[in-house]
Amino acid sequence: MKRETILNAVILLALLMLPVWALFADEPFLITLTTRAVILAIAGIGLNFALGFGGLVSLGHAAFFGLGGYAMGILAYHAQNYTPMMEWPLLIEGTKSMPLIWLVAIVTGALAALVIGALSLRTTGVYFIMITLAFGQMFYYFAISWPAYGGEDGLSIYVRNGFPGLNTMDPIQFFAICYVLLLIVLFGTWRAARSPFGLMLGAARQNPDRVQAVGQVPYRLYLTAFTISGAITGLAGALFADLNRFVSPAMLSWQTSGEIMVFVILGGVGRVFGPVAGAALFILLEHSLGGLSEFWHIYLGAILLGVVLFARGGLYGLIVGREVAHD
Amino acid sequence: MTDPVLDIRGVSKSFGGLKASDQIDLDLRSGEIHALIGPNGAGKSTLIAQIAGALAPDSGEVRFGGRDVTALTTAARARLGLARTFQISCLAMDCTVLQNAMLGALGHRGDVFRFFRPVMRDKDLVARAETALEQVGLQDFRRFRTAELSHGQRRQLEVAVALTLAPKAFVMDEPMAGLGAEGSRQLMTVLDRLRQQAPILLVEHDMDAVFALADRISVLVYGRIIATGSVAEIRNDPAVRSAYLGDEA
Amino acid sequence: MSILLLIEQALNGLQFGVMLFLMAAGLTLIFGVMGLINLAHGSLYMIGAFAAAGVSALTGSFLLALIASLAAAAMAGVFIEMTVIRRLYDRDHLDQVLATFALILIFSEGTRYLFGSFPLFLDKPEWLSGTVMLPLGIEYSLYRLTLIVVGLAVAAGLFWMIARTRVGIRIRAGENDREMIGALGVNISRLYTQVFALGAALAGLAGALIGAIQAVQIGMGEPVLILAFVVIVIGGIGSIKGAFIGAILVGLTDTLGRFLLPQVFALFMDPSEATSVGSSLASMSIYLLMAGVLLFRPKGLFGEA
Amino acid sequence: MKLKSLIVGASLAVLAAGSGWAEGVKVGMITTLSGGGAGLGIDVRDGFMLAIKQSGRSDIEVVIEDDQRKPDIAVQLSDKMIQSEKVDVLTGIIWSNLAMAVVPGAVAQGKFYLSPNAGPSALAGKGCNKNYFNVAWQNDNLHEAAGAYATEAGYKNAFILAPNYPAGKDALTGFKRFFKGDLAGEVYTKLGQTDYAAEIAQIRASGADTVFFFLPGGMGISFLKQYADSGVGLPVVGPAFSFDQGILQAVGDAALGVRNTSQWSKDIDNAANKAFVESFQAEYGRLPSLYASQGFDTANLLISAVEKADVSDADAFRAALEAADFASTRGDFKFGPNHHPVQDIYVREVIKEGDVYTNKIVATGLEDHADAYAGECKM
Repeated sequence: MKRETILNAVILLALLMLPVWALFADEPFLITLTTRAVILAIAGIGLNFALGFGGLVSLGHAAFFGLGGYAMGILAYHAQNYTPMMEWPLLIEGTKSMPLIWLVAIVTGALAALVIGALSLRTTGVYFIMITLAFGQMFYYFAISWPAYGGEDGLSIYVRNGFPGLNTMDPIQFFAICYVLLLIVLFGTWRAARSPFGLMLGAARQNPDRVQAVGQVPYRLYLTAFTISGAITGLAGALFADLNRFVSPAMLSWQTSGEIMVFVILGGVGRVFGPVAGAALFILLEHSLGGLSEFWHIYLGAILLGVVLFARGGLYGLIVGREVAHD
Repeated sequence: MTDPVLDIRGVSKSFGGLKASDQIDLDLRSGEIHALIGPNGAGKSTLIAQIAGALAPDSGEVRFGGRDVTALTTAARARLGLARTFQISCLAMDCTVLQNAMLGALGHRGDVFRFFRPVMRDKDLVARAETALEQVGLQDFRRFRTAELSHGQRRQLEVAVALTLAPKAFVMDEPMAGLGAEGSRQLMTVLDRLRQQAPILLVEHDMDAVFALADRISVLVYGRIIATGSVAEIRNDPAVRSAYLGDEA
Repeated sequence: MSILLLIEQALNGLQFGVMLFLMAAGLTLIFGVMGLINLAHGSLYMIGAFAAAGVSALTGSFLLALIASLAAAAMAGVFIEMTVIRRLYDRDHLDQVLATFALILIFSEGTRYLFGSFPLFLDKPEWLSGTVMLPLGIEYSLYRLTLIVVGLAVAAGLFWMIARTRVGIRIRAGENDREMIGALGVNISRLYTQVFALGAALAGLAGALIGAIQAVQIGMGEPVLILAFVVIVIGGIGSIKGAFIGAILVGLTDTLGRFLLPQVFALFMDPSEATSVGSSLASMSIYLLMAGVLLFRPKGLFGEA
Repeated sequence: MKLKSLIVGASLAVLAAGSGWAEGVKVGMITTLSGGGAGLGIDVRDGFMLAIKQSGRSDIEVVIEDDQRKPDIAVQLSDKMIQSEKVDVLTGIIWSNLAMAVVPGAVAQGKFYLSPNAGPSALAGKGCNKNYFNVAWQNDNLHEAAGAYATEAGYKNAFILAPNYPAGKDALTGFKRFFKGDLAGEVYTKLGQTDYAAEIAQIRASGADTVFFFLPGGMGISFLKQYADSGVGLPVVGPAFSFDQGILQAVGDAALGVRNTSQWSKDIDNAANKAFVESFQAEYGRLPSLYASQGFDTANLLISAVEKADVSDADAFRAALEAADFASTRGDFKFGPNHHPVQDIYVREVIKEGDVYTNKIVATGLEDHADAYAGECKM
């Protein structure tokens, strides 16, 4: 318990101090890189809600990530070109306001997860993994071949969306926004993990029969978790698109799903802060290994393999051990 | 005499050609422990599954608290007050003992979909869970991880979880299985007291326990109930002796 | 659209399907016997194709190339089974997915390190080139016809092996009850290695056969892998029969979808627009098929309920 | 092994260039060096670095990074190059979707971008920018030339196919813009598709007299092998991408005789090109590709501008780029008003020289060809 709290604090502090240092050292790229880690951490937290807390191995979370990205892309695209998104039956205009875009991304992610989850949760095990993958692929191919919003070329947004009172093009200010959102999501997730719902969901993961025997329906718990998971991942997608000022079907590809899963595993499945550590570690690896060799994927693969085979529980498992009790 | 709490009428279930349950009639009255015994493969687990709602019978009905629950799910039956313990411990192993007990209390109270208030600070839930743990004698282990409990303690915890559901009837599937003498004795004391709270349908292999606890015994052989009666009646039933106790006597 | 064209397209679908079966059979066997979900199966397909291309360039013999593909993929299979996969049998699916995902990264970049970044050349042999006349006047590629025959022969062989041979009995026993094969005195870990090698060899063979008419390049395995997963999920994981039916279904759906959907849309749309919309839908068709099957049969067509 | 020594060579060149760097220009190259499609990026890089090396200039520093063909990585790298490396000029991107992700942001921040390969229509038309120069082609160009050639060759009824994504649609639109005959069929395939049996059967049944296709990378290899195997035998026309040096060897005999359109070929008869082909082979031990020539030209354009103006004076530097005063491997080379090339596009035929498959020029498809979007560009 103690060590986990310390590690949490260290990671959060490091993520905060690095950009602040970079600001004074005039290394703006380091700020951008940290922002990327923060946003991917939010995506990981989203997946972890389904994967870690609910035991739902989804290989289709790129769908929610990409939908969040497209929610941002499409809204900003229309605002940028002064064309309405829809005129009939009601007039919907694009927007460049971040809070509004986040809301749309969250709702889109949640709705998609609700529908995909409602269908996919009829299956279990490998079937669940594969049907989520299939839904992800459907979105991917749809996005590639749908011409209205750029198809495979994606959508470029020339100026980052706005947040009242801030200059979002300034890396440190955009970082601040993402960091605060990370804190909010972390706090919400941390509370949810300890809530009545979190307790029952955890039981449903470990033993669905037990949950039925106490009069609850696992399916509803899973579906709720999956929906929340989709909402958080959608938010991360919108932020990620805003970071790059660009969205494309690559966000929807199955490799993206795999990578988000890698963050969760590197950090530690089912730990509230696990994905934060995992995403930071991943960015660090990508950055340091990428400079090492053209064939750096080999090293990444080897490290990942090592973690899965020998360091179960990821970074958190390694440092904190298997202590779980949290009351 | 009052209506039985649990009433199984003409329940049949076949798998392929095998009749696992054949026109079974069985009831459970308030205040009693009704033991269900039978050799391996007699169809006890199949019957329990149909009572709890995990399996649907081919024909017949299950009535609980005066209402037909045959079409209801396991969860719905549990909410009506039918508490089940499992043959193989069915607990959230990574949770603490207290949390497992709270699961029952929470499931019974029903307000699961709350996401913000820490459950461990819910005084009402903690109190209900602790009461149940005390009843089975696990109060000193509340902070232990369930996986750390001994086999017998897990059995006790199963019973405690069932208790938190404030049940109208218990269905217990071999609660003594794999317990040592000491464990069995402890659990028997618990069950003995429990029947005042709600009647128990007890499936059990341990004959000493059955004869010590049961008010009535039904004997299931090849999917059929061949006899129902008091301990003395069953001991002396010739059909039971030949079919079941025969190999022991 | 003529009926002959439709028949030819159905043949194309069948050919695509039987090749998918070679991939899917290994996947489903490995899952059925060991309970392992292997994302790196596509890499074994790639290894088969690269080995074939390499040997074909050296010797000029297509048959030797095929043998090399079988051998290389089987050896790679045995190697990863003994070093990595073996540790994953008693893990959950999540660990298996990640570890084999890591293997993909290693294999893909490793192959690129060895063979360079450019696609390799592999061609069908002279004696399988050209076309043949089928009844009804359908002119059809001899090589594709050969693929259909080889694919069906391998499928038949596999069914025979599982139904009749000693190894087959052990495999079936392994699917039903792992403890039982231990009790039968079978060396389980050797059986597992054998099954894995068999699956790998089939994938390698598919890679070589397909490589002769496709691009032999890094990353060629992943699209096929995803299709093969769709196949075994539709068929019911662990069922060879399911894999066969699933493969044919997917092959036909994909091929006929690509062919027919644009024409259906052309009935009420501008042709250029119809091609675009039709082919968009066609690219999603097999995933729709899979989602549809799972909604009605959550364990696939031949999965155990 | 071969690759490895090559990388060392490239980085040595970088070091050599970096050591004497005073007031020169810093170039950020973002290109695809790993995963599928790495061959194209490696060619562009090698061509580019060859030109830098030959120039002997020590005031051009090149930073090379691998985008893994992922748009988000490309954006991240461009942020890094601009914010951290403080480069003046960006270049290197192979794919249109990556260019669309990087270019608008980079030029908005006042950086120059020289495109060695991708030329999406959005950047040629409404989205053109004074700091964006395309040294290769606008995406439609080669397809337009293919259309013009098909018309000239007397084909009346063409079957056309491309993947179902924006570049594929642009390709078919470009072909149709210059093709005067009828269409026997128009098919969009799945991106990354590997089996073309269904499409080939349709071609056979369509009654077409020629086939035009745009299927970049492995898709083209697969299509050509299967097409040759099918015995359909109609003449094929396509853009150079599926017949380039890097992949021709993987297609083999199936490509022989195919006509393809390109703004470059290794047998273009001028001194610059001859020297380029020779020195590239000497340096890297393989024949240069289209992409290598584009990388080489891009670097030479840059060098010509550096010789004339200081990059810190953006207007002067831009004017120097616009002048395009360098010896292009393609012969005449000049920019149109939207900073896209105005150039001849040739028709090549695939031949076999000894054991090596390569191309030779058989005709000129379009002369002094500009793109269709220049009119929409307001700089």
